[in-house]
Amino acid sequence: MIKPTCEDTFLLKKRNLKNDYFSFTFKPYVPVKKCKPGHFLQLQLPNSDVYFRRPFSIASVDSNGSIEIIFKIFGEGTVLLANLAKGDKVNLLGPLGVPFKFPKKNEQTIIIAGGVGFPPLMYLAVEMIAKGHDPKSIHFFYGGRTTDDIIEKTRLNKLGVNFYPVTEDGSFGVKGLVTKPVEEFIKSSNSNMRIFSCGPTGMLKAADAIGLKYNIPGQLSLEAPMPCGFGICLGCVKEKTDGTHARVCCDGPVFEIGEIII
Amino acid sequence: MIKPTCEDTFLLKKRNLKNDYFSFTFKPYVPVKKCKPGHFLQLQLPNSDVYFRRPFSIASVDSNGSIEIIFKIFGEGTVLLANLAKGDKVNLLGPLGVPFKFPKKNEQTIIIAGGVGFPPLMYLAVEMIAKGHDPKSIHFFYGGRTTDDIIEKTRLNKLGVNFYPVTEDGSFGVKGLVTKPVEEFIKSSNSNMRIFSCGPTGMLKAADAIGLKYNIPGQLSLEAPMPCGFGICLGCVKEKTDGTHARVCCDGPVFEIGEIII
Amino acid sequence: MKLDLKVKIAGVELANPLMTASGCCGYGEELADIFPLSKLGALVSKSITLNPRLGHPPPRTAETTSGMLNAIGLANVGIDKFVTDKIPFLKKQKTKIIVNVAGSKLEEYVEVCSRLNDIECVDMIELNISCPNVDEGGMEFGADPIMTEKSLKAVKKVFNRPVIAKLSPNVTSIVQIAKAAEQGGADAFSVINTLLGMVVDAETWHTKITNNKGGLSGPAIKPVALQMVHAVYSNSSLPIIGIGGIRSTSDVIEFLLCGATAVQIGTGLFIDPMLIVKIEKELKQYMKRKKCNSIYDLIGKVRKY
Amino acid sequence: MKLDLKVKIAGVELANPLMTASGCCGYGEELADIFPLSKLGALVSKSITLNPRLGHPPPRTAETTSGMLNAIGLANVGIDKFVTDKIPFLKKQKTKIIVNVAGSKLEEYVEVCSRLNDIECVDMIELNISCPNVDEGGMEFGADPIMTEKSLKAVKKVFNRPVIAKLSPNVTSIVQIAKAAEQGGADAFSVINTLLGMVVDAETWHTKITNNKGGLSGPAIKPVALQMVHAVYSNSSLPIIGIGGIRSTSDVIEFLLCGATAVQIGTGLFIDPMLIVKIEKELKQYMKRKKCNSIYDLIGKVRKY
Ligand SMILES: Cc1cc2nc3c(=O)[nH]c(=O)nc-3n(C[C@H](O)[C@H](O)[C@H](O)COP(=O)(O)OP(=O)(O)OC[C@H]3O[C@@H](n4cnc5c(N)ncnc54)[C@H](O)[C@@H]3O)c2cc1C
Ligand SMILES: Cc1cc2nc3c(=O)[nH]c(=O)nc-3n(C[C@H](O)[C@H](O)[C@H](O)COP(=O)(O)OP(=O)(O)OC[C@H]3O[C@@H](n4cnc5c(N)ncnc54)[C@H](O)[C@@H]3O)c2cc1C
Ligand SMILES: Cc1cc2nc3c(=O)[nH]c(=O)nc-3n(C[C@H](O)[C@H](O)[C@H](O)COP(=O)(O)O)c2cc1C
Ligand SMILES: Cc1cc2nc3c(=O)[nH]c(=O)nc-3n(C[C@H](O)[C@H](O)[C@H](O)COP(=O)(O)O)c2cc1C
Ligand code: FES
Ligand code: FES
Repeated sequence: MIKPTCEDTFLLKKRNLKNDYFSFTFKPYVPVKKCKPGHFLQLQLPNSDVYFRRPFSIASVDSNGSIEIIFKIFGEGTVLLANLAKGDKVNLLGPLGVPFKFPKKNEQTIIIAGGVGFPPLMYLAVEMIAKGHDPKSIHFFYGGRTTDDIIEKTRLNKLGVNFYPVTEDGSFGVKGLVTKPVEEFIKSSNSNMRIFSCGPTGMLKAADAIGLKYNIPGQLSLEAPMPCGFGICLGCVKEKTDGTHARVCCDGPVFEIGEIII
Repeated sequence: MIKPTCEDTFLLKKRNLKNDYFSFTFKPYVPVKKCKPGHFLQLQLPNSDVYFRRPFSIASVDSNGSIEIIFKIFGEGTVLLANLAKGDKVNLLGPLGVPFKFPKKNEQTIIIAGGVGFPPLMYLAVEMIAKGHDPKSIHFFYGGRTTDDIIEKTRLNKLGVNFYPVTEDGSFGVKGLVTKPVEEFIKSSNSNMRIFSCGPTGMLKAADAIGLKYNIPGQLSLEAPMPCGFGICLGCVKEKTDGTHARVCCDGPVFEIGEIII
Repeated sequence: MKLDLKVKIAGVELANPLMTASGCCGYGEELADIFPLSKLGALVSKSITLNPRLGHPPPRTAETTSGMLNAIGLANVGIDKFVTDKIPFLKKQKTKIIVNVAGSKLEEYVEVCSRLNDIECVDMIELNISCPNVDEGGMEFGADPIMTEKSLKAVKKVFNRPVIAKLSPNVTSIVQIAKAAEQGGADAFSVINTLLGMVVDAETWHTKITNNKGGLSGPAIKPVALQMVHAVYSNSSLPIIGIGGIRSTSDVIEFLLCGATAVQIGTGLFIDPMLIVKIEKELKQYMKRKKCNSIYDLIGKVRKY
Repeated sequence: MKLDLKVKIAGVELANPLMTASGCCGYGEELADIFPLSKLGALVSKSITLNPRLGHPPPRTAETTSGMLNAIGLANVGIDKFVTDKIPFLKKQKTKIIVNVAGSKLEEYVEVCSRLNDIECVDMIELNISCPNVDEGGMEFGADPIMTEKSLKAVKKVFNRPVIAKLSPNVTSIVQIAKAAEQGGADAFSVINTLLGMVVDAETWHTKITNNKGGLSGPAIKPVALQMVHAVYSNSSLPIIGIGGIRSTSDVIEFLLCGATAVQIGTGLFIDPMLIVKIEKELKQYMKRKKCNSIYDLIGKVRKY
């Protein structure tokens, strides 16, 4: 784990992406250079009715010293967050957690994203390409209930990755669950592959199962309620397949396929 | 006591009068017709770190259904209040308390105002004039430490009352405490008089003493921390000169001179 | 079946499970200016003592994080004035009337309760054996199982309608005290009174209330109250009135799930005097949504791991 | 005279009165990534038990109004691994090391403490006789004066440096338990551990943590903690470490005024890991402004009415 920084930043840019989805950019964010895809931040909300900080994955960083998160309104905390105005002060603790391990250049990368699991995976794709990975080696499966759950399409398209939108109601892309096209892709391919997934529990379970079934290595980024976010409270643990506990915040949030009981 | 209303209103107009002094106008305020000078409101702040409502005197009402308060930043609650933006929702409970009893038309009205005691007394002067009192029968003594503590001069001047500013450092009006010019005025006058005062404890004590010394009737508007503001918690009591307790919120905040141990 | 908020406490039927908490609604007059008291399942009066009490000198309340501290000191008009000045108003209200009784000696409790026995409109007595704000009696009674049983027995002899024991949270085992009260003949429990606390001003170095220590109430204490309601519920079959930090409909539901048959709202009324009216409406919506026809479909239904 | 934050607990001198609370800083490693532990008066480890413990299954924390509930269940590496894996790191830190010890049987406490006696860098032991999150032992010890005295006596026999008794707030009289601990040979008190509480989800009807009940901490409990610190201070001359809801410099000052010689910060570190560093700075500014040269100018100096 790298040393996190705890600092006040300001909301520089606020965009309402779609319905309940927002993109917030904060600046100054000093530890920008330490950030890697899979890292997250703990945001302090300006109201102690919401006592804990709230964790959000890093969606992008800019070398000018700003950092972006993308979030969806769930409950009290994200409502308060969405109500912030440009210029408002927010204290950020981060970067936190264990980031993704980049795949090898000769591997096909299968990304399985859903809901608010999208931001860290977009960041992963961006950084892979920056590091010289062929965009066409990245297969970005992005599932949602309806077209409303699929955000930042143009941003993804611009990256030049293979983009496979999947919606349960068929309102955008393939109809159904994301698992089916993923399995089809795997069956049709005979290169080395690596899976990365972040999204709702059901999706993570499926990604985990697929990895184990086809013997494809990979990583999953998990969620848990996080009182502290940096390893001191033991409140975020999940059971591992070996019977011990792992702290999602600092032993994860990124774990190997097969490592955790999801 | 009249029946208070508990309703959501919106911040219609926000003015920073001077340094820490603000004027806020809220609308819609339905019980506008029930309001009288001396009445106050309990404002609910949007943050339960500040658990109690905060009391503010009515500074003016408009028949178009809006209501004004004037406040100064003291602590956490007023900081939060000052941070509200136009359009923000605020829940108001009011009008609360016992208002001022208007003087007779043939009486000279001595108003002794200080600090945030100014708003209800300005409201009193405005309403007296509206009810046909001669502005020149109103003697508005307004004390502060420096000129920074004297707000809304032009508004007062427009009313046509006799305006006697007094500052401790002499930066505006007469130098010294407000008590001296008040006593001088009283000694020089031989009409029937009536005193109204609201301001810091020292000023109220002095006003009370002057009333008793010169046997001039009048009323003082007091302050107390107010958990409820409408009589149910018994948290705001003051000791009366007869040995019993009075609730500032609903037996007051306006009391007769000599009634309360200040 | 029709949706119905009615509950019964010791045979007394309440229109809904929502009561005011003692000391947080005076004798009802001020609240009646804001909403009709018929909206209440029951009104619980300020603690009544034998003689009138001024209470502690001010300041006697202080704000805390998500709560407040009070040491009002049982300020009340005394039983005589209560009967002559307050009962006529209460008699006219279309809600159940619960009179909270306090004292510093057992004889005082007995005297006040026997006077109340003659007042027909008093549906129940709530025995405050748990007030932290008086020097003698009060809390000492409620911290000691023997005194608790004795007080209940004595009061039950002179008051022929239900008696609710209001329990203190400042004890090692609230279950032990509840059992003693039940042994003494209590018909129901009110759980909880305030937690002992202290508030200090870091600038002036002064305690913020004249009594130095006082009772903590408000949302801060809700988890403590829920745990105690659940503990008493798991160990007694008497009905429980849940109290502590309620300021929303979901708070009320949490108390019902933990085993309360009704609830009282105190400090929450200071912040929002219309709270009970609002909750009554939202509670019906919740029950419709959850397909509950009766409050009894919620009582004690918490799902444990 | 020079301004000085030093305090002494049972002869052990601390650079300042600011400690981490047990269970809220692991074994120090993660915090050391954020600020140098030399900023601490002392580091207090997670409760150590004889055998390693996984603790309760997740979820084991829940957010509450201005606080949190936890039933971690004493998850820890056990004394063996603590000595081999954690002590080497702790030994290198320029701060005092307090090891918190828990157990479910008296023999376990004794065994762990006697092992720690051989580890020189362990300056003091804090005896957790007040954890609400284990079924046997733990809280029962701290709720009973006889067991409290016995545990202290037994531990003092095998550990030749100071032993701090960490007291539970879930008792009728914390003073009685403190006196029993003093009788048993305690050198200081930690006041308080968490309040018993419960959190329920009104939507799912489920308790929010697997152990169903847990310990309440955070700003919500500060007034309760202050009152108990003051009560123990008024009845014993042993030094007190004040704990409960600290999240600002003025909170620390309030604990000192009520009689604490030092304080511990728990939940507050989760929200602001830099809190202790911030407080250390602000505390100096405060003392300068108030013309205090020493922390002792503040201890117990609360002004009562
Ligand atoms: C490492 C990590 C990275 C995350 N990244 C993002 C992101 O990039 N964008 C985004 O929108 N969200 C992200 N989340 C989820 C986000 O933290 C939650 O949506 C947020 O905390 C909800 O807060 P709230 O107050 O709005 O909702 P609450 O009222 O707290 O809760 C709403 C619902 O979510 C559950 N919940 C609350 N917190 C968590 C949690 N931490 N994990 C799982 N369930 C929880 C609650 O039990 C409740 O059912 C991330 C979570 C983690 C752990
Ligand atoms: C009937 C009434 C009418 C008022 N009208 C006005 C007005 O028109 N304009 C205005 O600016 N202010 C008015 N006040 C005062 C105003 O209510 C307080 O300034 C405000 O509550 C302070 O809140 P805070 O959270 O900013 O400060 P806090 O942090 O709560 O307190 C700041 C200081 O003020 C003290 N204090 C807090 N509340 C009160 C109180 N209610 N009475 C006395 N001392 C208190 C505190 O002890 C502290 O020393 C009125 C008060 C009352 C009782
Ligand atoms: C200002 C105040 C006065 C109170 N007076 C009494 C009282 O006279 N008798 C009593 O039994 N309880 C009294 N209580 C306790 C409440 O009835 C209730 O048990 C407690 O406040 C917890 O509920 P809450 O969190 O909803 O306020 C008082 C509480 C407050 C805040
Ligand atoms: C997550 C968590 C774990 C805790 N674990 C322990 C523990 O192992 N041993 C112990 O004595 N106290 C433990 N405590 C109690 C704290 O040390 C402290 O007494 C309590 O949290 C009150 O302080 P606070 O309000 O500053 O958190 C724990 C508290 C929390 C929140
Ligand atoms: S959130 Fe505290 S250890 Fe992970
Ligand atoms: S503020 Fe509650 S009675 Fe006056």
